[in-house]
Formats: sequence, structure tokens, C-alpha cells
Amino acid sequence: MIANIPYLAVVGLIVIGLSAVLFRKNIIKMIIGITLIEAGVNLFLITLGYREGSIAPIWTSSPGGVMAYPVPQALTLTSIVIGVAVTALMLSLAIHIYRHHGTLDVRKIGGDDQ
Amino acid sequence: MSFLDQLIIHGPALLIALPLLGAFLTPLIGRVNDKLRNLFVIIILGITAILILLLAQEIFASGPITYVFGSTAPYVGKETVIRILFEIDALSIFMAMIGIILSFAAAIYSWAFMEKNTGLDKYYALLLLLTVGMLGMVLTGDMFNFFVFLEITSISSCALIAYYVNKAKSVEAGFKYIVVSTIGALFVLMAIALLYGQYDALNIAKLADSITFSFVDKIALVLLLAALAMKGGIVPMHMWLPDAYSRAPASVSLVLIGTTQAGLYGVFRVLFTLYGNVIELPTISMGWILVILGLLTMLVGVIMAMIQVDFKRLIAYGAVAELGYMFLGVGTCLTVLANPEVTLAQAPFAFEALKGGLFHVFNDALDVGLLFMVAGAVYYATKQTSLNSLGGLARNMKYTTVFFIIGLLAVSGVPPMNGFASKLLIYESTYQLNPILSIVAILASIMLLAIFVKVFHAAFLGPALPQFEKVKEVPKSMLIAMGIIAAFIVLFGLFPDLIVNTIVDPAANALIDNTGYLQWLTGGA
Amino acid sequence: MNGLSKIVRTIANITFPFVMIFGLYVIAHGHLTPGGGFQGGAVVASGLALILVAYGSKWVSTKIKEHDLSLLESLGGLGFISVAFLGIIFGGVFFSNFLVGTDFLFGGIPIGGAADFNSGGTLPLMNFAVGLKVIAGLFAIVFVMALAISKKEESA
Amino acid sequence: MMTKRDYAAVGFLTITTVFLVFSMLLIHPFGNPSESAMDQYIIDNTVEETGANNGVTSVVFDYRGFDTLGEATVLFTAVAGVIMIFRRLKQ
Repeated sequence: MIANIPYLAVVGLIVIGLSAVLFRKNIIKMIIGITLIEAGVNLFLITLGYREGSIAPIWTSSPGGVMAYPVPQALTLTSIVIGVAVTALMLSLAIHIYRHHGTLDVRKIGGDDQ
Repeated sequence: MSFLDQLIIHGPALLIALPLLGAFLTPLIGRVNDKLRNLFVIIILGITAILILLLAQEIFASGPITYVFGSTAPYVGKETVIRILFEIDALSIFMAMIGIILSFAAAIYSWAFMEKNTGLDKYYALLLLLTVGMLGMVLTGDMFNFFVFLEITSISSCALIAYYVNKAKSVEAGFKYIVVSTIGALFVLMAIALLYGQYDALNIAKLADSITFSFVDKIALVLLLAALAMKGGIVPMHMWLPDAYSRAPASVSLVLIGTTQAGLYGVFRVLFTLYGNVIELPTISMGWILVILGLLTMLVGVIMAMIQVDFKRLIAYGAVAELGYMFLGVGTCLTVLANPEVTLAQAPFAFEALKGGLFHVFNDALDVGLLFMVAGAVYYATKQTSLNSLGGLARNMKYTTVFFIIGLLAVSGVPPMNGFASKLLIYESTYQLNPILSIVAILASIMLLAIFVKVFHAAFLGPALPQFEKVKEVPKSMLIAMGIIAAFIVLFGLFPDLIVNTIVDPAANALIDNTGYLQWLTGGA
Repeated sequence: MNGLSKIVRTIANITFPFVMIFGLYVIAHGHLTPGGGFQGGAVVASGLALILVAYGSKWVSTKIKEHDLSLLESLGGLGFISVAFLGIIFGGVFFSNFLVGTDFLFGGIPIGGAADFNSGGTLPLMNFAVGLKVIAGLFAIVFVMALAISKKEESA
Repeated sequence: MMTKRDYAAVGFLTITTVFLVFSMLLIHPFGNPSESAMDQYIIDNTVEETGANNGVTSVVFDYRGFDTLGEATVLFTAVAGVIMIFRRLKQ
């Protein structure tokens, strides 16, 4: 139980990100919130493969040791690139929303039409 | 080995690689000639459709196919599954068929519908990518791979929803969609990480084999179901759906139905296969949750559809209502399946309900798709979307009117259309679980019929309006696309038994009994 | 977007070649050291973004067009998928690493952790393809956004 | 002023937090993952099977190469989407 305390950083990141998405009214801040959630999930993924005292899974001439698991690192890499793509698309939509409304405040942007 | 055998062996990879290659090539070909590019996209999708048919034949004949990427030795021992593999059973190929029919129709439809717009190179590339995402989601046998394809689907559909960037509402719908689906996808990734952390596996079959339903597994299940049901537009999480469907170009709405269905496929796969071995543990409640969500979805969809004046938005709420039927059917099956006291043989209605639910997935895609295409055709001809300003179109748009009647009858479950065939299965089977369920379901159908008859009256009947005097029938490509879907609807309506026995029955069997899916792992084949 | 001051441009001029070389090194040595096509591509794209910020999107748009970047990206994607397709022909399965253990280019197998550039099979080829794709893709995103913002400024 | 939506959001956030905290406490201890046959196989066999010194690259491009194809596709999709969104519209 006590050894799991470091994982709470993941919860912290995800909750901060979610609350930003849910409570912030500025679109850019919502996007930042989503990237925070993403960071939390990526952090969790990469810690899953960590072994105490391990080295990176790369063979060099230096003395070896226990190696960290490579699969979570590869998954994190994939997930980071996906995150970049999503963020790019969200930002470009935000630029368009700003063009149409002159504001990024969700309360001032139309909202639901039945 | 003949070329055909080779094609079937490498079929699973080609199903993804071919549209993907097409997507990479489309912008290059688009520089040469516009018509050539349109033709190229249609041909690529056509070849993919033929491949799917070939594979379907193989799978219905001899069970699930696995395809391992990167090595001929699929896995090392039964303990470790190292590489990504595609595992295609009857359910996967069933969903793939739906997806490819929709994309194919959308590509033909776009020829004339999108002709006057700019940026079409990217539009077609994104359409192909959306197809890739959809196919990948339903074919893959690896959880992380599923997540990657989920993201491909979200990103491409978000860009396509925001296609009309000069309209503020489209951009907002796109933004709403990307926010919701990204958070959903991150939940899915979190669940995958939780599962990986416990079982050191990413392969669905491997996970299903070793899952123990610990507390963490329950959390992962909740995360997966919440996120995927949201992608599938089930009621408390349906807010994005009407916006996205109604603001996208009609051809895109058509394919979006396919992505929604892929989300539902995720729900089914998670419940029946991934957690299939422990399905008896979560007691009966899981099935009832699905049933109640299905009923809610139905009612909310129908009630919201009643007050709409925008043609496409109304259809979008109709689509929400239709999604409820699938959940109702599958949930009914799950109530029996998860109950250790009743075996499946004692309650044959459960299997009927599952068949009805799955058959309805196919039918809903066709029916709602046809209605969206009609709405797009009306928009193309009149530039109007509000029902209040439409009227008397039946005079000038005869074929479109016929297609709308077909779609109307099918979506509200009137014989002899396909909607009736699947809804009948659902009514009959849910009646045996609880009569109230089927009464609500029938009521929702009747309300749908009333709503769409009203729409028919408002848009197509009535006196000829002076501003629509010059309205002409839509171009041939749009009529052909509508014709293809309408032909399927009538075909399914006339021979429901044939369809149920050939494709729905194996799919339902694959879902209910996951030993086939785990066969290669547990040492069968 | 207009360019920045002369100081920024000079510093950008000095650092740009180093960023490029570092990025290309990361791509080329992806199978030996930490890094790979994505990481190196991101480094190179950030170097290009530095030029974009320092000199302004108007100046950059006289040098390169967005559809050229899009073309390059398509080529990168095609390269990647063709290497995977070659796996069917030579290795019998999609994504097969058919080059490893052969006498062909990149066929070597490093022994005892010794860095040997001529190893890794298809991995370096895929790294190059992905690197090209990421360079073109990320720079295209930044470039298109910068152009869109600068047009807005002009019209306002 | 809390609206109805805010209450729902607070509830959602609380449930998510509780769930996540529990799952974090119940998963394997930090730094001591259970024996992973999959990862151990990759660590043991990377050099012979892929000829690469970098284990992560060998996973990214060989063992899970198909994911990387998907990832490259995601990037391609995003670029196509961004370029399409900022296209020139007909006046």
C-alpha cells in the first residue's frame, strides 16, 4: 500500500485535468486540461514498466543491469504522438471558433441549439 | 498456392493496408485530376469490400482467422503473446461489412454532393482514414491497437464534422466531439494500462483468458464501458451525437453511423469476450443496466426528435432512439447470460434477443444512413434544412421521395422493411423477460413512425412552393448511392431469415461463446 | 506573422544547423541509441519552427508551400507502408523484419552491445520514413496555423 | 453560483477520483512489477531477432510495428485535418 504512493501523482494529474475541462470556461484552458489528463495517463503507462534500479532497455558497451520493461515505453511513445495530433486539431478548431465569435469563452459561444 | 489463397491469408492486413495506401495516395492523385481521384477512392473501397466478402466466406465456413503482424511464428508458447494480431471472428466481419457498405455508399454519394466544395483531396483522404479506423477497431485483437484505431476514427471524424468551417455551428460541433471523444479515448487507455499492469498482456484473448475480476478489473470495466458507450451515443452521454450528425456533411453523417456502431462493437466485445469468462460474476445487474440505458436512449431520442425543426437534427435524434433498441436486445441477452441459475438453453429468448440486437445494428446503419442521404439530397436541391421552409418536394424529386418512404418505413419498423424484421425479434424476446420492455419499445417505434410521417408531410407533400419551382432531381451519383442502400433495405426486409441465418446467427454465436475467440490460445487449432 | 528582431534571427541562424544535425542524428541512430524517427523528426520540426518564428510565416511561405509539405508527408507514409508491404513479399507476413540476418544493408546483428550502424534490419528504413513523415507533418501543422493567424491579422 | 451541471460535474469528478485512487492503491507496487513474460521475452531476444540495440525501437518498429503504422496514420490524419480546416474557401 505504502509503496503505491507515487502512483497518486497520476491521479493528481488526471483530476486536475478533468476539473479544468469541466469547470474552466476558456477553450484554451480546456485544451490544457485535456493535455494534463493525457500526461497523467502517459505517466501511469510508463511507470508500469519501471523496475527498481533498472536501466533503459538499450544494449551498450557499459555494464548492464536489470532492464526496465520496453513495451510500456513504446506504448507511451505512441500515445504521446497521438496526443500531439489531437492537440493540433483542437487548437486549429479553437482558432476557427475565435474567428467566428471573437471570444474563447464557452458561455458566450452559442451553446446548445435544441 | 493460388493467388486467391494468398489474398485470404493476407486479407486481414490488406483490409487495413489497402485503404491506408489509398489515403496516402489520394492527395497525390488529386493533383492530377479530380475525377480520377474520386474514381480511385471508389475503386479502393470496392476492392476492400470484395476482400471483406472473401474473408467473410472463409470465416463463416471455418471459424475465426488470426493474422500476426511481423512474424510467421505467431506467439511463443501459450503464456506470452508478443506481437500484435488481428483476430477476425464472425462478429468482427459482420461489423466490417456494415462499415464498408456505409463508406462505399458515402464515397459514391460524395461525387456529386461535395463537388462544388474545396479541399476535396483531404476530404477523400479523411474519408478513407475514417474507414481504416472503423475497420481497424472491429478487426483488431489487441487492446492498445484498438485504442490507436479509436483515435484515428475520432480525429478523422472530428475533422470531417468541422468540414463546413465557415459555419460556426459545424466548428463547435467538431470541437465538442473531439473533446468528448478524446477524454473517452484516454479513459480507454487508462483501462488498458490497468489491465496491462495486472496481467502483462495486451492481447484481448490473452487478457480474457487470465482475467480474474478483481476490484481493479471492475474499475477498468467501468472505464471501458463508459468511454465506449459514449462513443456509441448511449443516453446520458449522447449530447455530442445530434450536433455532430446534423452539422457534418450528409455523406459524413453516413459514415459517422459506422463509427458509432464501432463504439457499440467495443461495448459488446468488452462485455462478452474480454470479460466473457467472468460474466457470471457481476450478477444480473449488468444486463439490467444495459436494458435500462437502452430504454432511456429510446425515449430520450424519440422525445427530442419530436420537437426538432431541423431535418438532419431530427434524423440524428431518431438515430439515438434506434441505438436504444440494440442495447435493449443485447442487455436482455446479458440478463440471462449473467444469471448462473438460468442456462441459455432454458431461456431461448435470450439468444433471439441478441440476434435481434445485432441484426438491428446492421438495419439501423442502413435505415438511418438512407434517411441522412435523403436529407442531404433535399439540402443539395433546395439549400434548406429547416422543415418549416420545405414543402411540396415530391413533385420535382420523385426518386428521392421514394427513397425517403423506404427509409421512413424501415426506421419505424413497418413490414416489409428490414427494420421490422429485427424489431420483431427484439419485441418477441424482450416480452418474455418483461412485457413492459417490449411495450415501451413498440411505443417508441410508433412514435418514430408518427414523427417521420409528419416530416414526410412537411417536406414532400403539400402545395408546390414557388421558391422550389426550379428544384431538380439530384444528380445520378447521389441517386445510385441511395439506391444501393435502399436495395439492401428491401432485400433484408424481404428475406430476413436468409440474412439472419447466414450472417447474424454466426455473429451472435461468436459473441455468446468466446471459446472460439480464445481457441488458438487455449490450444485448439 | 512578421519576423522577430535581428538578434533573434542571428541566434536562430547559429542554432539552426546544430538542431538539424542533432535531429538527423537521432533519426539515423534510432536503432542504437535512445530516440528514433518520431523523436528526431520532432527535433528537426522544432528547428524549422524556430525559423518560422524568427523569420515570420510570410518569408517562409516564399520558400515552401504547404502542399509540398503534404506531398513529403504522403511520401513518408508511403515509404513506411511499402517497407511493411515488402515484408509480405520477402518475409511472408506484413511487417516482417526480412532484412535482419542477411548480408544486405542493415542486415547485421550487433554482438555484446557493440554499436553497429549496419544493423537493425528494416528498423532504420522505417525510422527514416517515419522521420520524413514527422518532419513534414509537424512542420505543416505549425506552418498552416501560423499562416492562418497571419492572414487574420492582415484582414483585421 | 453552482448550476445543476456543476453539481453533476462535481459528482462525476468525485467518483472518478475515488475509483482512480483505489485502483492506484491496488495495482502492483511501484517499481516492482510482476514477472512479465512478454517483456522478458523481448528483453532476452531483441538483439537476435531484430538486430537492434535499442529495445524500445525494436518494440516500436518490429514487435508492435502495426501500432506505429496506426500512430503514423494518426499524425497523417491530423495534418490532413488541419490543412483541410484551414483551406481556402470559395468566396
